[in-house]
Amino acid sequence: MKTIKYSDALREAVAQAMDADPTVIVMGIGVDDHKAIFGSTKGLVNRFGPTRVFDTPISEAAMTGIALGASLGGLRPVHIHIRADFLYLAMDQIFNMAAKWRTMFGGKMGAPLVIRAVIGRSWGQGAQHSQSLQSFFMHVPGIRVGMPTTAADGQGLLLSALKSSDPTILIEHRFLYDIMGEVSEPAVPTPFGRAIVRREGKDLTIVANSYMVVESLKAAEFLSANGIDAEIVDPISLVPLDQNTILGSVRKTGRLLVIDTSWVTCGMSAEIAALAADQAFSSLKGPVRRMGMAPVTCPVSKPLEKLFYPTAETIAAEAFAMLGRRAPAGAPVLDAKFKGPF
Amino acid sequence: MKTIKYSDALREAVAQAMDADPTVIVMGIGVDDHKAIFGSTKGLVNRFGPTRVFDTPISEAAMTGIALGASLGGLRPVHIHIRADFLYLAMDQIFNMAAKWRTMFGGKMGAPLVIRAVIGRSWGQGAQHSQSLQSFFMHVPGIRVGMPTTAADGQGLLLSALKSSDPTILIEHRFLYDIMGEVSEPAVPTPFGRAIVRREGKDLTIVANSYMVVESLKAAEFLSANGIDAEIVDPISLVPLDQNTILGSVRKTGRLLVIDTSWVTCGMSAEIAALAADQAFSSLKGPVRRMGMAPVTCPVSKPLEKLFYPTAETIAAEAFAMLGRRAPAGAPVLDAKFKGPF
Amino acid sequence: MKKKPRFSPERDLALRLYRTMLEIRLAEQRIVTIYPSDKIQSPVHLSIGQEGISAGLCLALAPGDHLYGTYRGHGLYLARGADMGEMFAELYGKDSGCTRGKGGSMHLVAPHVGLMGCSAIVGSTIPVATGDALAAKTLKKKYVTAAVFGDGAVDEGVFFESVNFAVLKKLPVIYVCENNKYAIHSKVSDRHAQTVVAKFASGLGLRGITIDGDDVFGVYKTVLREAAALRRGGAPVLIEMTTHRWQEHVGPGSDIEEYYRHKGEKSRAQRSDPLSRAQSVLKKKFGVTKDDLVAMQAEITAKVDGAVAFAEAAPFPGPQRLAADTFASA
Amino acid sequence: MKKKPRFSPERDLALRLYRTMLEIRLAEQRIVTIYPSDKIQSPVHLSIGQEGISAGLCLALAPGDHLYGTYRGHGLYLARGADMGEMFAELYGKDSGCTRGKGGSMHLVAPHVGLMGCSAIVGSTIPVATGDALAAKTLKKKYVTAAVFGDGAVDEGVFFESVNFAVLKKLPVIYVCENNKYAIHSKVSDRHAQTVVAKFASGLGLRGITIDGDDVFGVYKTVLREAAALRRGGAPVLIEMTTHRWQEHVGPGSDIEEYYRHKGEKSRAQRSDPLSRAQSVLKKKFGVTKDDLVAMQAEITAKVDGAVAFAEAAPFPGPQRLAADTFASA
Ligand SMILES: Cc1ncc(C[n+]2csc(CCOP(=O)(O)OP(=O)(O)O)c2C)c(N)n1
Ligand SMILES: Cc1ncc(C[n+]2csc(CCOP(=O)(O)OP(=O)(O)O)c2C)c(N)n1
Ligand SMILES: [Mg+2]
Ligand SMILES: [Mg+2]
Repeated sequence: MKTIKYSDALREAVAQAMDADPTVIVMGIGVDDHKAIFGSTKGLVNRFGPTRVFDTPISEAAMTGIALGASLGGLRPVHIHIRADFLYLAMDQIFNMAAKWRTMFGGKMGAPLVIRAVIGRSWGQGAQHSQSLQSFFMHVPGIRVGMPTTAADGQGLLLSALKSSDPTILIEHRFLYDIMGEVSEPAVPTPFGRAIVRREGKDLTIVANSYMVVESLKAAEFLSANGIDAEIVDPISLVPLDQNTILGSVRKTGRLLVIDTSWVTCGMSAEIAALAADQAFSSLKGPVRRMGMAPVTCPVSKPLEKLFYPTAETIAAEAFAMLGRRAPAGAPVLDAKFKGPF
Repeated sequence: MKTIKYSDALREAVAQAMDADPTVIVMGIGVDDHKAIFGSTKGLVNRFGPTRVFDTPISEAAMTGIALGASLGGLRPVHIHIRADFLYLAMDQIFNMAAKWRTMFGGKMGAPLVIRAVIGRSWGQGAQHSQSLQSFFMHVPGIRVGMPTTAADGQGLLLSALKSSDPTILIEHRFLYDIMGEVSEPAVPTPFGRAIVRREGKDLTIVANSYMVVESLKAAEFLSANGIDAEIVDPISLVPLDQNTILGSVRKTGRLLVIDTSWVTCGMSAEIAALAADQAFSSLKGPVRRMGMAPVTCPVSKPLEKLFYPTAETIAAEAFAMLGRRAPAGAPVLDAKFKGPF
Repeated sequence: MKKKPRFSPERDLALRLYRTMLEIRLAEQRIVTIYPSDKIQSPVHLSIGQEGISAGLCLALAPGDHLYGTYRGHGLYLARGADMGEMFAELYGKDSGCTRGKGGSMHLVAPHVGLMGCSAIVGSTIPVATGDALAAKTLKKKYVTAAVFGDGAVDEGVFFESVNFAVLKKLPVIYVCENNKYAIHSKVSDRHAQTVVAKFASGLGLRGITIDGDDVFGVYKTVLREAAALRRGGAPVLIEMTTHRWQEHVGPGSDIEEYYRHKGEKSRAQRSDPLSRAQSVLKKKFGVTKDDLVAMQAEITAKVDGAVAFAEAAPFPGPQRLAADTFASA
Repeated sequence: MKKKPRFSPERDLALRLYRTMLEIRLAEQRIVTIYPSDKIQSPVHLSIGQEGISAGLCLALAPGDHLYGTYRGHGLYLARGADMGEMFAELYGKDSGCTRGKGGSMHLVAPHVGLMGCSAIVGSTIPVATGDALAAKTLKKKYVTAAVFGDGAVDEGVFFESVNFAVLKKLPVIYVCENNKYAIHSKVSDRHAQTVVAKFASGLGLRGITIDGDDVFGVYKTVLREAAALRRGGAPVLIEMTTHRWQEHVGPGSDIEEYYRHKGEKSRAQRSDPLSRAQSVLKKKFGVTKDDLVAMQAEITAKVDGAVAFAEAAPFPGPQRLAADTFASA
């Protein structure tokens, strides 16, 4: 075991996979430059050469199809996008093609491409550099979807994706990149489809993903100090989704709050709330609540942006309300200390 | 009042708008040919000329941006796609641009473009010609979303969209095109944000959209003949969503079944189920249930396709189960009589 | 014209090219016959009139080469020698179909003979084929990949994005544009001011040539030459092959005299019929007799009969097939 | 060189072009100064070194013409004469900003002076500008629309799709490619085998020309001529304007000596500085004195001071602004 940054964990995982499997390649805008996708591809081009690690033209649609075709031809491409918002350009290749390749050809072929995309936030990212599209990838069948929260998740899910025979997308969060976490040496694959209980508790279940887990854990400390014991479940794998762990927790606590990095409407939070309202109905003691980005386009101005995202404070407040209590003063504020210029 | 086909209602509405407003134009692949998008644009090019009604190159991404730009320059484009699946190509322009234009420029401009897209089904449409992406459009704020079920809805929502100052998408269903319905003369706009109660009932609420309303009404007849009185709510407007009408119905019946033309996960059905689990929690007498396309890529083979979609029969069966009853024999089968070649 | 000996390799090749076209023609004509029965519940995009391209291309490519096609894919599928019975079974939605009833007519596939997939989204396989060529180059494999698409596909941005990447990386990919003059009912000139498809991407450095796609021998020779050049490390190329679509865009009928067609198209198409033209060559150059041709036709008709019988007899997929093949391990 | 009279229209124009460039330069240098204070919490993409294009283009276009830009948009915004205070306020995230703090540095807008919008998605405004030109043509309005984008934007498929449509419909649109030689850290030659951007879409019939974007007078003249041609019903055109990016891609620093840069770029960029070059012309051709220039600099510095003061004093948007401006009626 050792403790490293999230970005380093991603880098080490792919390097380990590249060492073991000569078919693994890394492609995407900027993967080979000195910024190296916030360090997550640092040094790879020197170590594995420009045939296996290369920058691409700014052609997200074709490059996704090219990654797909490369996967059919025997490569295992990791295609990286520094912002998830750019995936809108690649949706046809992702959904009409990669996600359907195995099924529409009757199981004759799999398309083992891996997409990594980073959610942006703050420092003026605004309308077009702040979106997290996991619900799209959950809606349309055919792609494994992971949202690694810790260094270990990042390493494990990426390794797992690189051993899969089908397309996988990993959605990462910019705010997680510098967070330290324990990882095993050498890295081992984390199976998709297993949620992680980040904190055990009995009074309510908070299902949160990605950076929202960090905020939720902070909220849970405050709740705990005030006599509320929150259980925090982090799906990390959205497709397949570990329904059992989520439902088990809800059946235990009877209360569910779902928190997503994206919008609420038709989001991951809707899915998990609906799941509970169906499969854990008889255990529910109160309304299922959801939190996510405000239902508007992401603003740049700091005071507006603060209102736009759930925070430890608003999460705690919601939890208190769900338990019929008034939120006491003194809620923690997580200072992400994130600075630009990008 | 008169009774006309859904496709004719769409055509008459746009013709009426074009008569009244010289800035309305119709564009899209095949809008000016003899097939005329299943008749819904028939005769328009003769009547309004090729400057206002024109075929486009097969360039969905740019043509969407062009429609957006045209709307900023003072036109009101209706951009038509014969299959909703092609919208994946246009997602960047729809979500990063059109949906955000007003907000990210601080309200300085609106982008009154209208997109019409048709959901395909059956006769071998299969993987890439059968998708209905309403949940994407619900997830990302900034676009009005309508799913007209009847001729009157089609006419009314289209007219309403053509008077709006913001982008609108109408998602239509191929199976509805030949269904006759009453419309007013001249056509009048239907406001967005008002659900329609298609059938009143007291035992359970079925929220269904588009062609699923047709199946649900058929199911309701059978349920009714067996002593179950279903209320059927058709949102027709998904953004904004008429939460009050839906919640009012759920509060009355205590039971909710949501049926969508698309997949269940993170779909419209997830959103409405989650809404009820939050806002109508105390009225719920049992688990909220959802139905939609099976969680797989759409198959072509008829016997598989029959299992893929909810039908009057499976809807009725679900309703019986929700009320703790066994489904009796004799469930109706809706024969859509849909024939190709396309 | 000098008569060639009866068993020369040229003669054999010419006969194989012709036979391949005839197989496509007869199979598709059978689809037309069957269609009114509603046994084929699938949108069919026929290649009647365009067989020269599929035959010339598929025979010129090596066995290990890869191809990607469109919803108009019967020709490629048959010309690569994939099983005709499995094609008809697929059209019938049967479990014995080449995609076990999942894909239908628009998604034929036969990876064992290099047909890696066909897609119903215009232009969508162009980048995929390009990526396959990237894999070949990266893994130092010798195969060449052909992306086959229509004159409508060059409207899509991915065409330009893909060829730019292919030219940049010098990938072993042949872009084959079947220019049948229409995208559904829309002429090339309705969608482009400059109408020579072969030139569209010249600004990106893509070499383009235009050939007569209804001359199966010319198609064969050109593809052979270009594929060999690619195998020697040459640059990617776009081959525009002009042809004629006799039928309506989708469905079994013919609409060659519809209002939207070019004037005089029917007679031009007939004169350009790749089968008739090849027949004359067979007769004049290789001494193939009418009897030979009648025998061949009978043979293929029997093959089509067999394929249809196979499809008719084949079982539909069982309900457990619905959830199958979403993920490898599921 | 013959001295021009002090008040000739040419001299006046030259001074206006220079002043516009200097405004951009000084405003952006002020951004560099302010940045470490973290008052500007926004990714800033500076145009220092590229001012010749914004100034020449924006002054050559008529008041009613439309423009669309990118995240690198300060130059266009200021050159069109939009309010500098509202720009700084926007960078500060203030309610008095040109988008009231919604868009930030990457989404400047000023429709009253024709700047219809700037977008942070590469290539994304190219079709939008094209559509605006379609509206102009359809509604028989006289304005011309300019799409301004970088050498990276021509990688995107929408570029080709858009120009194809513009050429087909003969739309009054000018495509302006600011070729600063890099897309972030990637050279044009890293992304294209053929590197003359002006030729990229020639196969679609798009006329392309390449000019020196650091020569503000040349930019002005070329745009004036091309816009006039379009107003007379001419065909769309792509003008590639070569220039130099002095700063890092995003942020306040300079990285002109980083490893990824072309060799000798710093000195070439300095020699090509559009302001120095214009200064020589002003001095030699129009008799502008050092004192004149000092006065101008002082004047503009005061304007920047005022703009920053305005931004500092402006209020942040109140919480009710979060939900505002999603829909017109909401
Ligand atoms: C992205 C996309 N847009 C539109 C369509 C509808 N469509 C199906 S075939 C076709 C025409 C394609 O023409 P072409 O590429 O010339 O091929 P052909 O049918 O002539 O073989 C169109 C527009 C589609 N399938 N995919
Ligand atoms: C669709 C998309 N892909 C990637 C990015 C990330 N990105 C931001 S700017 C940029 C480079 C653009 O270069 P260029 O067009 O030359 O403009 P410049 O920044 O040089 O002015 C890239 C790749 C983006 N914003 N949008
Ligand atoms: Mg064609
Ligand atoms: Mg650049």
